[in-house]
Amino acid sequence: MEKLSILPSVLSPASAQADRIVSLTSYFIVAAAIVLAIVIGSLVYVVIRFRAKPGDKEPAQFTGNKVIEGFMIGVPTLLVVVFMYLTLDTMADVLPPEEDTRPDVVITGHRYWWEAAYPGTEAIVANEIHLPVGRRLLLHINAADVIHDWWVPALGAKMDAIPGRTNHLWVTITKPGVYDGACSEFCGTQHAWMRIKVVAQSEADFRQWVARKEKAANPVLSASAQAGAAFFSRQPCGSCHRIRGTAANGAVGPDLTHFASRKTMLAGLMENNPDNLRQWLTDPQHVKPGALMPRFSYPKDSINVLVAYLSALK
Amino acid sequence: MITDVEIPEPLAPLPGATVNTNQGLLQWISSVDHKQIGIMYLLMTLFYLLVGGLLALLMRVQLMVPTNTFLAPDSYNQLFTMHGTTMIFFVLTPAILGLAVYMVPLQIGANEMAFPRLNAFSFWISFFGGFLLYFSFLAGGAPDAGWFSYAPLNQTQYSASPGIDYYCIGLLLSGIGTVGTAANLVVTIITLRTPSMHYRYLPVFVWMVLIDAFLILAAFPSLNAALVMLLVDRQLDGHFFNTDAGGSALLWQHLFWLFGHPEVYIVVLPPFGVLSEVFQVYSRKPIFGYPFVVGSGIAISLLAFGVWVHHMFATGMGNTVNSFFAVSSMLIGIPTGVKVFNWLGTMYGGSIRFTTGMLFATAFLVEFTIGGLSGISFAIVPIDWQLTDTYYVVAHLHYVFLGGSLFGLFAGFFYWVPKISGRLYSETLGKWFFWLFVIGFNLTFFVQHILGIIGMPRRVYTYPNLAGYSSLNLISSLGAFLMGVSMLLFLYLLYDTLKRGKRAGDNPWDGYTFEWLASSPPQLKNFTLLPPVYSFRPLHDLNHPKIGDYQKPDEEKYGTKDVD
Amino acid sequence: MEQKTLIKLVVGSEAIFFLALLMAFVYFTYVPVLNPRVASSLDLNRTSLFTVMLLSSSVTFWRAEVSFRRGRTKQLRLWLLCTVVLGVVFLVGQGSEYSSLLSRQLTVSKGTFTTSFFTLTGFHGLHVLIGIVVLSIVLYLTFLGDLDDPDSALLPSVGIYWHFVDVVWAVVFVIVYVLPHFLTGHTP
Amino acid sequence: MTLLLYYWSFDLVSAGLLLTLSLLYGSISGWRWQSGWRLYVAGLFLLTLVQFSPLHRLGMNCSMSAHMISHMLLLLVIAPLLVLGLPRQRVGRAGILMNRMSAFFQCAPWLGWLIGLGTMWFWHIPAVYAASVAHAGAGIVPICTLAGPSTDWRVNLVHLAHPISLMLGGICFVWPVLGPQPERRIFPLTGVLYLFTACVGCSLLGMLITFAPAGSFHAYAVDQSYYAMLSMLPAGWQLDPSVDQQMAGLLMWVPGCLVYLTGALWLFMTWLTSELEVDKVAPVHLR
Repeated sequence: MEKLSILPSVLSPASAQADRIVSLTSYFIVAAAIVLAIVIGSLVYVVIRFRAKPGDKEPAQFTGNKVIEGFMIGVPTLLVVVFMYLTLDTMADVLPPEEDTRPDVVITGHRYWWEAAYPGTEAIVANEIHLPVGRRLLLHINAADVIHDWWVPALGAKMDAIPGRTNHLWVTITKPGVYDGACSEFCGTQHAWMRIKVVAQSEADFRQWVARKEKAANPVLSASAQAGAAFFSRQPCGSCHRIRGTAANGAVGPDLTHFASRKTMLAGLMENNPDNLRQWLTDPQHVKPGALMPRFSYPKDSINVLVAYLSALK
Repeated sequence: MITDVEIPEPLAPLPGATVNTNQGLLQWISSVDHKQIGIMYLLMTLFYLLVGGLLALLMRVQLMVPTNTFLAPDSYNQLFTMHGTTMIFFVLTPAILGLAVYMVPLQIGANEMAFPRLNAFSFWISFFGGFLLYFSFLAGGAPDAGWFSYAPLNQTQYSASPGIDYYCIGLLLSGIGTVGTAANLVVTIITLRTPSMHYRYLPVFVWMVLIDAFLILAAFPSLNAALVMLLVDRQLDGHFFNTDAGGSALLWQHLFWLFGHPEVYIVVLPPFGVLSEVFQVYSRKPIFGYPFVVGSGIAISLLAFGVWVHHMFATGMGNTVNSFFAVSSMLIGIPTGVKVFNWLGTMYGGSIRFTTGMLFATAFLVEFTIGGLSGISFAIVPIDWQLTDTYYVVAHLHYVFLGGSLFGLFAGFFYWVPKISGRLYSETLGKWFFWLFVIGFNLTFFVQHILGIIGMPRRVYTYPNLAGYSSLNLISSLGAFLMGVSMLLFLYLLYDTLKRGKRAGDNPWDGYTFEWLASSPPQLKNFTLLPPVYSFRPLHDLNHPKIGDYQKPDEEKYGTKDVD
Repeated sequence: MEQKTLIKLVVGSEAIFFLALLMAFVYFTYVPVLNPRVASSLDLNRTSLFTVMLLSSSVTFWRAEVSFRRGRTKQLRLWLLCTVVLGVVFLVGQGSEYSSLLSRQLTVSKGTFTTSFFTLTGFHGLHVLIGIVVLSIVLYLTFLGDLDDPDSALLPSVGIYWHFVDVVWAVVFVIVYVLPHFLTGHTP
Repeated sequence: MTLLLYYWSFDLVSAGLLLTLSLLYGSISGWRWQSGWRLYVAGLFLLTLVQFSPLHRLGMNCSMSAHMISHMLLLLVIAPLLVLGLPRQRVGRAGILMNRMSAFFQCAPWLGWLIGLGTMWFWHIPAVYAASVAHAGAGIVPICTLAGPSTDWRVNLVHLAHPISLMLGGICFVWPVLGPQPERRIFPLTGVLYLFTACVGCSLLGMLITFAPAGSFHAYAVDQSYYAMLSMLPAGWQLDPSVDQQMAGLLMWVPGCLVYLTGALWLFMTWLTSELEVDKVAPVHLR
């Protein structure tokens, strides 16, 4: 158990809500351990004490005892009452109704990546989602196609993203850090690679980050990157992807405005570096089979300039 | 005193015992004998258990190391879908039906099921349902949306291969068969009991089957309706669950879990009945608290329909809805606990014979308690919010389905195999099998609790190399291989029993109920003479007249005497 | 006894099946507000007529059972024939309702209302059809003279099923036809 | 909370109902307390609470959940208590009537089922529901009224019919299961089925109310009395109308159903553990 606590887990909370759940969980673990100990203890006793010995006669044929049955029903009922109270209490704290508050983040699950928009700002990002520490945040959770599920264990409850519905979550992050999560409702071929990275940072850093993300893509481009930009705009890329400040404004795939500032790509599948990007652009269905990006047969040098362009989108 | 009691016969008279039994395969295919159909059910179960297990092994190979490429993502998704569907619908459900069809007429002193032809029809339609489901592999891809096939992933635009159509039709067919057998069992138990067998003298197994059959009758129509709607969606372009066209994703979940949760009890109640028999006979004592064991069965089945919403706590239905279902779900823990402690009470004060069957029953108590407790953590909504749809759920459901249902079925297998085959199995082999299986089982699934807690979602075909993931997954896979090896041993044991087993005699365990009065294996006509029934252990009364229950007043028979 | 118990169990199970389809229909047409299309696209008057036909077939079947118990084979045949004919007429009525809907392009794939409507009424129609087939077999048996034991459970068992099909229709009729008409009639 | 506790009301017709029920007991029992009278009195006491206590006011003025609680009490608690509390030895005309009723429900137990469930469904048709809580809207009604909260006799009639019909429906419902003549009750296993199907019917209604769009039961005139009543509730109890409706539906769905199921279980257990009649025949000794 000692070693487990250093693993990122539901038992090492980083938000007020997850903290509440952990204390409830620990009560439950204690109660469950006691019950299990009683069952195993009495079983061991019975097994040792009453195993058949040679020459045993038929034992006394007793059939039951009302008082014992009463305890069997009464004690668990008491336990249920206690946990009923604890459950209701924790629920009300962890996930109260949203009460017409404006959400701080709107998260949308797409087939195999996450989109996060920050209402009131222009910022839209994918997969690596920054959140401020120390403030009670309201998350809205939607889905674009099938049911996904937003889950970052260290931050508390998970919530289904259901097409045609908006769900919400409250999160008050207490510790800055990077928290891993994953889609946990089966959503198709690449369900496994629909991971979440939440970067929790101080309010000031967060504001800075949002401000950066709000800006349109306006990098200083090298010659090859410029060629890449031209190639990008000639090809149908823009019908799915958005790069703010250019003509590309598709909403099907991830927003690429600040693509190069992400540490990983393809929802956590691989590190975001030019080599991986080249591999992906050459044959997406080989790198992440089932992803919605079709395979375009581009010549090698077109891909190279495209990589140069996208890598410049900081 | 054995009185000649008229055995109730089914309406359509069967061919007498003079029928030529040397017809080979034809005799099985055309059989309407409940024993042969029961055996065919069990053989089908064994076959699908091996197939489903093989699928699971392939999955565990894929998950042995992080970012493995042994299987393509699509293949993996098909495998886990087929694994779940097979194990639920073509292993556990037919296993309990097979056991019930074989044992119920014997235990209630009847010679046949009430509707022998319906019995055969139900089996064969289930059989072909499974056949059709597996045919999907040849027809362009098996279903790949999970055994519960959530909408809208089950729609054609997200799952274009015909797999889910096969899933619908296969499950509809086997569903019809299951409902048919359930209705048949109810009628059999109500009408064909030997006349002196009052309801209160039904063996616990028969009680559980009766309750279970009602559960099936009430739960399966909901699944059938959902499947029909899904077929309409997929084949006629309907919009029940198509969220792009106004359909509802949650409607599917409601309908599915309205079936799905009772299904858990459907596959676990008859094993409870089996265990109640096994504990009694090997402890040489009557069951402790008969009315409470039966009553808790009824309580579980009644509550089963009021808790399905707990599968949907993370769908954002709001705290009002969630809190009511949290409470009703927790309540189910009470009757389940009553059962566990009553079985302990049955062992207490006994003279316990640890045959392989009893070992499985004993192990069941531990494994099922673990599964039950982890189940309660899902009724506690905030814990559910964290742990649902993770490997913690995988661990929990395997502890319930394997540790609960399958252990019970294995206990029943070893208890009844001398009756069914007429031969004794080798206890040495049995014990080897038991220990290998139990160790493999716990290795595989216990660590999965931890995997869930450290954040591994279920149904992932691979996982990143995060702290703890690879070592725990490796342990789990090794455990799975151990289980695989033990299953090979089980097959050998079966072969050994049939080939070299000693003749068992009619009543090798000094059993309590009527099946042990018939010959081993039972003749085509089970009984010609039956003693009258004065307690739920009629054969014990007959064989041990000095200490038989028949002389006790009812309150002592049932352990409901008021304590002074 | 056995047969009747079996049929009762099957009917109970079927009732839950229909309940699920009915709930789906209610969910899609009544929530969040009643779909005004329901009343406008369905023909209440014509269907009422055919509903009466179907419900009266329960009465004729009841008469058939009475004649059977009294051993009056000729009357039995007549009443059974009436029942079958009424059932067929109902199906024809349903067919005409379908064809008028389809001719207005209201197909299964039009929307959630048509999807749930066709599924619900279609499955009921299927049950009526099965009932008609079974009744025809029974009728044939009476002509063969194979149905002369007044204690036989065959007719009462078929009766349980047939009455069940009628009751289901009564409920479906109220929810699908009458109620929407009534509700939209009063609130313009 | 303390404020709320002052809001008791009183109306003559409910008082008359209580009096009638008490007199009925007297005339059936031959003016003697018989075993089980405590249950009967408990039923009457609960009925008093439902009709006169703040719960009634709350249900009338602002909270559908409170209204639902009184429904559940009338149908599922008070009715069974009254029936169970009926005297064992019955005399006079009323006694004969009781026996006739038992005989009737022995023949047609399903009718009791239908009446019970029908009554419950009937009062939850949105329009009917609205009528059952409608009142003149003249602030919180005075402490003592003749027959109800309004000056319009039609409104009052609905108010009267509402609890009485629910209670009578409940009585009809439980009669086949708990009626005063045990030999005329239905077979306990059938009783389990009887109660289980009732639970299904009740769940369906609860489900409909829970998942019906908010406002389907917008019966309360949102006026002064509504807010006045609301303000008296302790913090945290002031439910939003949509949550209130959900809560009402769930109350019927889950706890309501649990009452039926507990009944079914109780029926089963008492049957299973009661003395078996065949045993009163001398036990046959084997061999």
